[in-house]
Amino acid sequence: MTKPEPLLSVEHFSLSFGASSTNLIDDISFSVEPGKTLCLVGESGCGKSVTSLALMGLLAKGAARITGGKARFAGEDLFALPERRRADLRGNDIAMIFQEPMTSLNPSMTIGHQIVEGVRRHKAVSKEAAEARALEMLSLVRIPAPEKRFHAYPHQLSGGMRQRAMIAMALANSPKLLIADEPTTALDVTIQAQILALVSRLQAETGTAMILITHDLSVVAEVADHVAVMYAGRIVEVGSVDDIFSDPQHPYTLGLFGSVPSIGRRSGTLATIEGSVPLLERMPPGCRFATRCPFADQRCFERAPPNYEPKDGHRVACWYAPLENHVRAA
Amino acid sequence: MTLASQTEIVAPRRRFRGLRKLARNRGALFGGAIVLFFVVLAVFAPLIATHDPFASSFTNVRKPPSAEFWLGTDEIGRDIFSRLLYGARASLMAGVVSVAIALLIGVPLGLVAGYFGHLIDGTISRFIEALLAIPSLILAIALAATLGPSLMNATLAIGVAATPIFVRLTRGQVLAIKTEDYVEGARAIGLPHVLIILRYILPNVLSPVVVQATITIATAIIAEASLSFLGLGQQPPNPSWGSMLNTAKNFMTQAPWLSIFPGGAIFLVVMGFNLLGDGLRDALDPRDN
Amino acid sequence: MSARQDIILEAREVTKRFGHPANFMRQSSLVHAVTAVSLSVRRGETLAIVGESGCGKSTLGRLLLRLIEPTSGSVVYEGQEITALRQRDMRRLRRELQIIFQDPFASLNPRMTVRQILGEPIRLHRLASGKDVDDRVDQLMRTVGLRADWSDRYVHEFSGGQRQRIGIARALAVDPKLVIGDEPVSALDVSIQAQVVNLLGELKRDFGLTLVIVAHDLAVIRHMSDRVAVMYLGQVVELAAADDIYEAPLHPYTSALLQAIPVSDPTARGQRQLLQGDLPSPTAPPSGCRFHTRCPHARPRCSQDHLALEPVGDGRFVACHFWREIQSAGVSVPAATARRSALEMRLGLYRTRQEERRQVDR
Amino acid sequence: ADLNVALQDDPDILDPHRGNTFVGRMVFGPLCDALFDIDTSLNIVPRLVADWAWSEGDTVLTMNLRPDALFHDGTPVNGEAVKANLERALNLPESNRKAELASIESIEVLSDTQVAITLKAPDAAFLANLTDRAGMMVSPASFETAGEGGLVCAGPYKFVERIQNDRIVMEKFADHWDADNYHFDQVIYRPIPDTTVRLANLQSGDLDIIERPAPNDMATIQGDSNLVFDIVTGLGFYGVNFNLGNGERSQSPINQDKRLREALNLTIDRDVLNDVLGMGTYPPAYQPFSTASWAYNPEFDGGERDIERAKALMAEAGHETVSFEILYANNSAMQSLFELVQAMASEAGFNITLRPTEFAAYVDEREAGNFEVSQFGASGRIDPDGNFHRYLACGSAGNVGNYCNDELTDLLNKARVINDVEERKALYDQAQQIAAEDLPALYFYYTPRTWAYSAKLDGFVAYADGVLRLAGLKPKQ
Amino acid sequence: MLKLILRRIIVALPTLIILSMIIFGLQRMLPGDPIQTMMAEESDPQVVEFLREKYRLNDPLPMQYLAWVGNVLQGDFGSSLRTGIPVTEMILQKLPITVQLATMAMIMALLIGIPAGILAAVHKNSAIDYTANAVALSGMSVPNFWLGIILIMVFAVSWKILPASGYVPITQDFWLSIKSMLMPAFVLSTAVAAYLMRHTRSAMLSVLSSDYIRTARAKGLLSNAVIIRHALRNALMPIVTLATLLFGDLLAGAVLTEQIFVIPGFGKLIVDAVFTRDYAVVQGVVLFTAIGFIAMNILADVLYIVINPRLRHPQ
Ligand SMILES: Nc1ncnc2c1ncn2[C@@H]1O[C@H](COP(=O)(O)OP(=O)(O)OP(=O)(O)O)[C@@H](O)[C@H]1O
Ligand SMILES: Nc1ncnc2c1ncn2[C@@H]1O[C@H](COP(=O)(O)OP(=O)(O)OP(=O)(O)O)[C@@H](O)[C@H]1O
Ligand SMILES: [Mg+2]
Ligand SMILES: [Mg+2]
Repeated sequence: MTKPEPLLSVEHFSLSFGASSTNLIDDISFSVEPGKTLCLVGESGCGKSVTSLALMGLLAKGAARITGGKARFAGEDLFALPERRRADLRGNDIAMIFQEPMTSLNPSMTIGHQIVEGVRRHKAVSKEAAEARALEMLSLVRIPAPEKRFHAYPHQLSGGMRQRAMIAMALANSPKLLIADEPTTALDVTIQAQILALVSRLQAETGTAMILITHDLSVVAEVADHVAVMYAGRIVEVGSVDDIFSDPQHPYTLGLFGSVPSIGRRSGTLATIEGSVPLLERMPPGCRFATRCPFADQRCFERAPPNYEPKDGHRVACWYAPLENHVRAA
Repeated sequence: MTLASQTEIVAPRRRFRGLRKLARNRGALFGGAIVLFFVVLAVFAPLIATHDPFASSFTNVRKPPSAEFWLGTDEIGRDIFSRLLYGARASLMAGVVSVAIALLIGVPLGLVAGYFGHLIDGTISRFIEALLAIPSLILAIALAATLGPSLMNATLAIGVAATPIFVRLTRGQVLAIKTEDYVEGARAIGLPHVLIILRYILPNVLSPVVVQATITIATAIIAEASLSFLGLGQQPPNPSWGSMLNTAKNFMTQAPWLSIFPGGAIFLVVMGFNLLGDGLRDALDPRDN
Repeated sequence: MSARQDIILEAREVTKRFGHPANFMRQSSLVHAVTAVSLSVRRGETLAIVGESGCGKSTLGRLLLRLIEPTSGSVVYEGQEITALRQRDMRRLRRELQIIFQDPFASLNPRMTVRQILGEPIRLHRLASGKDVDDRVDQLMRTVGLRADWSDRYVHEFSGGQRQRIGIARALAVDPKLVIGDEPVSALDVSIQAQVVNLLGELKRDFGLTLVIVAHDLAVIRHMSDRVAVMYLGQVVELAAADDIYEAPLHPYTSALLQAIPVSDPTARGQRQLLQGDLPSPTAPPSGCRFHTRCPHARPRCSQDHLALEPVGDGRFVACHFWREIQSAGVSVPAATARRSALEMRLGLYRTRQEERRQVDR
Repeated sequence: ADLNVALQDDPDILDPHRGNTFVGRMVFGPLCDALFDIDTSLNIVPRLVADWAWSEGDTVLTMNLRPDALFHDGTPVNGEAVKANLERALNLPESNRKAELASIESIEVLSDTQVAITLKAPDAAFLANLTDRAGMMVSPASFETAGEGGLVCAGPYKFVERIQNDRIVMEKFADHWDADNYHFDQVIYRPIPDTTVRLANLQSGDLDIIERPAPNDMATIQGDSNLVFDIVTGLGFYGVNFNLGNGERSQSPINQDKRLREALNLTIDRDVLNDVLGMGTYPPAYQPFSTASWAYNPEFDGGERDIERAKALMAEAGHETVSFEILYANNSAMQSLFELVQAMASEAGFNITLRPTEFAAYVDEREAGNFEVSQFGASGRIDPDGNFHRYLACGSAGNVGNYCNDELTDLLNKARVINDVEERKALYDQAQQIAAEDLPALYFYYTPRTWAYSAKLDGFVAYADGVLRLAGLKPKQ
Repeated sequence: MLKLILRRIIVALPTLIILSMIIFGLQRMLPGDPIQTMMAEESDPQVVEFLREKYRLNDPLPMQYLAWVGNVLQGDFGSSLRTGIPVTEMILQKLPITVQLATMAMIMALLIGIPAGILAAVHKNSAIDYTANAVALSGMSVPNFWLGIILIMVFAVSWKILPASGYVPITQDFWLSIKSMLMPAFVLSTAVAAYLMRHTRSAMLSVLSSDYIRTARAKGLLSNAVIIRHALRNALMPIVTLATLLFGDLLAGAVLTEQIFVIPGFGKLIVDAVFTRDYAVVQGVVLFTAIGFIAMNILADVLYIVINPRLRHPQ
């Protein structure tokens, strides 16, 4: 069985902000295959959104600088394309769903109009055809009474419906790649479950590849094929969802698992990751997790850890991997 | 180790953070420098002035700039440079004091109206709306005429006429801040209203108020000029930039230097205050850095 | 049933409506935020209030502390009806009743140093004066795991988790007897959230506090609480011990909530029965049982008859006409999946090493 | 053709019996013919009255009216109309002409064209008053509506419309007895208070004539071949008067000691005022009568600036420095004047405070005697009485400083009831002598009557009373 | 919508009552007497007394106020002390002029201020931004009387392409009317344009950094479409507020401009009336402009609803 050609492969991508000499995103690599879902997990501020915005070409000009690496998408290097070509890709081949359903829709434009606008930007179709497509999308995402909602303004919809409208908008041009940046964080428990189910069903139907960004491990368990765990701008561990859940290697991944309370009966205190992320300027030159890692020693602070691959496609950046070989059990 | 690692995440202790931010803002620095420059001129006017600003020389009427009279002389032979220096006192005072008055009346009223709401708010708001409905220049003219023409009265009138805006602005801000959790937190520990207003509301509504204040300083300087035009501003022979411009307009073609210098000074100061205001807004805004 | 004196705080039929009723000029904008809620908090317990966004959790929390005035009903604290107290007496009582807010960024005055924030309630309630205030502040900082020498910093210089600790410290500054946490961990990242959850647990143990936790994360709730009240659209629909709720939910809405919890293991993926539709608007709540518009078991009677929370034994309460039938219909309850062995083993190593490091630090 | 004329202010009510303002007189000029008029030498000449005669003893005036004069509504200006007008001016409660006609005892209509007026006593200024608003005839049919925009007079132009602050439009009255002498179809008066703007409008061709251009613009106007500058010395004057007896503030040194007033007078260099402020258009004044008036006496002129003598006088009066305040109505001309006076007087040790006051308040303060020294100005009357008696006779309406010298008042009263010019002049000379002793007021300069107009106009004549007369004015061929 | 307007009118009533008291009281506090001021040189005590009685100036203040309010309620604003012209007639005469001037000034200000503000926001911290700001500030800092005279000198005196002053009714000659108002409207617009520019800039900046703008760009829209279709409309609310507020001020605040360009509008009328203590005129005109101001506020509310669907379809 040969591995399918990835739709998007990001190689050694680095990025920094303003005049900072330290890379905020530092040498990250990952890839997504058609029809598959890659989950990018990590705590708030680790650079998940910045990465996705960089792929979309939506980072503010001037502020962010791409300091290295490539992003190959269907044969083209996204970072090297002229702005006009990127705009042509955006919303057509690569689409995105944002974190905040409440604020991500234009409050003074009807839902229908917002979808139609995206369709007509990329497809040479009549207004009527575009409207028909928009209606089709609205019913596809299970918005009740789509003809009515078509003329509704965002504030007239509930959060869940708005997020579904966002999804309809993103999928209207049948993109090859969908980037979903925490599509459910702002939603209620019951709605979150509805949306996640919807997204994975649509994805299965259309064969769209997806990068799903989240910090919620149970969301990952629910939908991912592959997982990349990010910490402070670096990918510390990447692998298939089974690898990550059944054989997590990196201490940060472990800390994440430990921090989530189980739904079962209460069991003492939670494992925690002490402290918080250091400022970018104070990042240790070695492993960025060293300041919070219970196993860290001098070496971890000073030198970047090597990649350890317990298995094909499962990669972890830690001096101590696998842990049990380096640390004596208590 | 854990505590040590916690140290890392905390930003280094920075005092006067706002000031530093201000100092890094080039526009604000430039604006501040202009304002400071004129303040220095005004304060040290007696030391800097090359002539007596009131002494007219009948042989030197409307002379163009020269080595003797740097910026020329006016219609009755007084040194424009020296008058410009003394005029800075009047114009800056008209700007700064009137805004101070507007702040001193407007902000407390806005705080009280916004914080207590209900009847108090209704009363204050109706009153303020009524004042807002009278064009501010007309209001200032009527007040200044009531109080009698003098710089101080004109300043007072401009200040009072500018007050309604500050009440509105403050009240609006209070309404937004009032629902913040930390205000509720203050109530939750049982803090009395006065202290909540002073410690929790006031400092947090100040930033847009300060910006509005710097814009208003500019309008107040212009308003003093307008009142001078109508004879209600600075009283002769004391100069203000507005009154200098006012006489100068009769000599615009024959002696342009009479208008160019006070006009230029007003422009620079207004520019200075606005740049400073923009900078202050950025510096006072805790959200960005 | 527990003895009367065990009850520290009790809500009696409290109702809160926001906005104004219709008049000749405008339409009604009444929001029925909380409707006739009665519940009691036992001394020393942790009571959780769960429910979806906008169901009235925060409003109920505020009503319990009389931070807002109820439209009707009363709140009784230690046998005293606090909703009838004069403002001045109420201010004095505030020492014993405290609140921790959801948003660590919005709940602390950005223009005050931590020392001012923590010292203010101490001085106000005359718990200490002069130099002693500073000592108390330092003590509080250490209690919540922050360095005492940071107290002269402004809050923006702290991370979210640290700010939440400061918020907790402020609540603790006046030696309260009861603390309400309005989503105290929802805004925090998983790892920080775990730190704060642990801290709250310790504090409760060490100070004998009574905690009321408002939240929507069911896993966190289960981890933290003794009893759980489930709210739907301004009403409590079920109230029971945490384990009972999670293992055998009685109300269909409670079951739906539990169903919505994502699996914690990729191997356990599968079809789940998800609740459809959105929360109805609180300006026009449905008649009868407010859940009937979304309830898979709804029958005609549900849309007509009003119903209140009724005791069903074992200290459990539920508000559903048909809970017996629904329960016997067998609602599947999420299984707590056992963690994989590799994870368990490495997590063990992780914890042990963390503990060792802590020892060294002390 | 149209004629566009700029006025300095917007007139008040357009009813000659009620009006108060100088610009109002400008507008009445073409609208309302008066019984008499003046020529450029201030001689009384016929207008609606063709000829007239005084009775023995100068108490009965018999006037023969022109037979061909019509009001704009077509009714004739006859004896009855004249009587009705004079009675209206005397009896209308709001009439401001009462004082000017106070000497009338009775009016008799002898025929359609003949009216006899009997005076209580001889009144030297009577005819002069009838050249102005008191002698203007309004159609009796419009008595009720005059003022509210329905003014119907007998002038060469009739009223068309008025937009306050913008324009007063009048059109030629074809049936006027002297219509041939008026060459414009329409005349528009526009109030433009700002001198710079006024001149700019003249330069741009929007206006044909402007009144009172600023002195400093004289050079510009003279240098412009499209424009003509014209000036005559007016009848009015500017100066200061002292509060010699109106309330507490008359007690200050300058008001108590005439040596100090004399000293102040000696510090003022009228030539400098003329040069610096007037660019040569402010004729130095030392007395209430303008050089245009027959009552003017050059003997009272002069008194070179003499700081040393001023100081000596002050020392004599026991003062090294003297402080006082000058009250004046705020405008830029007055401001420059008094700033200059302040500067000049300071050289002798006078310490002058300026109190510019908004006009309405200024009037109030003067009436209330709340001033030490005040701006003093008069627009000037044709008859000398109006420049003197009104301001300095005991108890006179314009005597706000309450100066009272019985001897002087006596002389002025006497001069009022004599019609003989030589006799009157002798009385005024005596009165002036007393005033020069007491110094209740100082005169600085005579009001210049300046004009600027388009070089395309022909036949423009400036009068000392400052009122524009349109007869003979026409576009250049 | 009608209900909203009705409600706003009812809410405005107390404001109007307070306002009428303020102007009434303020006027009577002014030193100086209307009759004396009017008569100046020629005052005759008998006439003064007669006029005082006629205009009820000898009555106690509250009586005067009530009498005035009573008349106003019957539509009688009294007439000018100085010119005898009824106040209502003056208002009607000057209304079209004032409205034309204010409208042209507002249009110019909008045409200058909004595009400049957008440009400055889009090119934040660039040369364009700084230039736009400097130009706006110079508009704010040049006194109107000064700018006005310069314009007259250049356009009317030197180039002779515009009339130096004066007013032509729009019904008489449309283009000439517009032409004659160009300079005064421009002078009047500078300060308003400056305010609009600065507020547009900051409104645009906050809108441009909002999430839905990012969404629009994520759809592949090009930046002009994003700015015009998505950003501008949402930035319009504060601009509408400001513009309507300032329009109210333009109605009566154009004193100096009216004076320089000899335009018979409300501003000069009120100020002259203040200076001559022509009470009825001040009261009448200020009351009238205040009603205009309140009407503008109601218009703003209506515009909000047009712009903001959230207000149109409350959920
Ligand atoms: N314009 C910018 N200039 C400087 N730093 C920036 C900028 N935008 C983002 N950052 C920084 O980049 C880091 C990563 O931000 P990003 O939004 O990618 O985090 P995230 O992983 O998406 O977090 P979250 O889960 O909270 O959405 C943050 O520390 C943020 O402060
Ligand atoms: N001050 C207020 N004025 C009007 N309506 C209010 C007010 N506060 C809350 N509400 C409304 O009352 C209802 C309950 O709000 P509440 O904040 O108690 O919900 P919640 O359960 O805490 O929701 P969340 O999880 O989003 O915090 C909501 O519909 C809300 O919009
Ligand atoms: Mg993000
Ligand atoms: Mg809440």
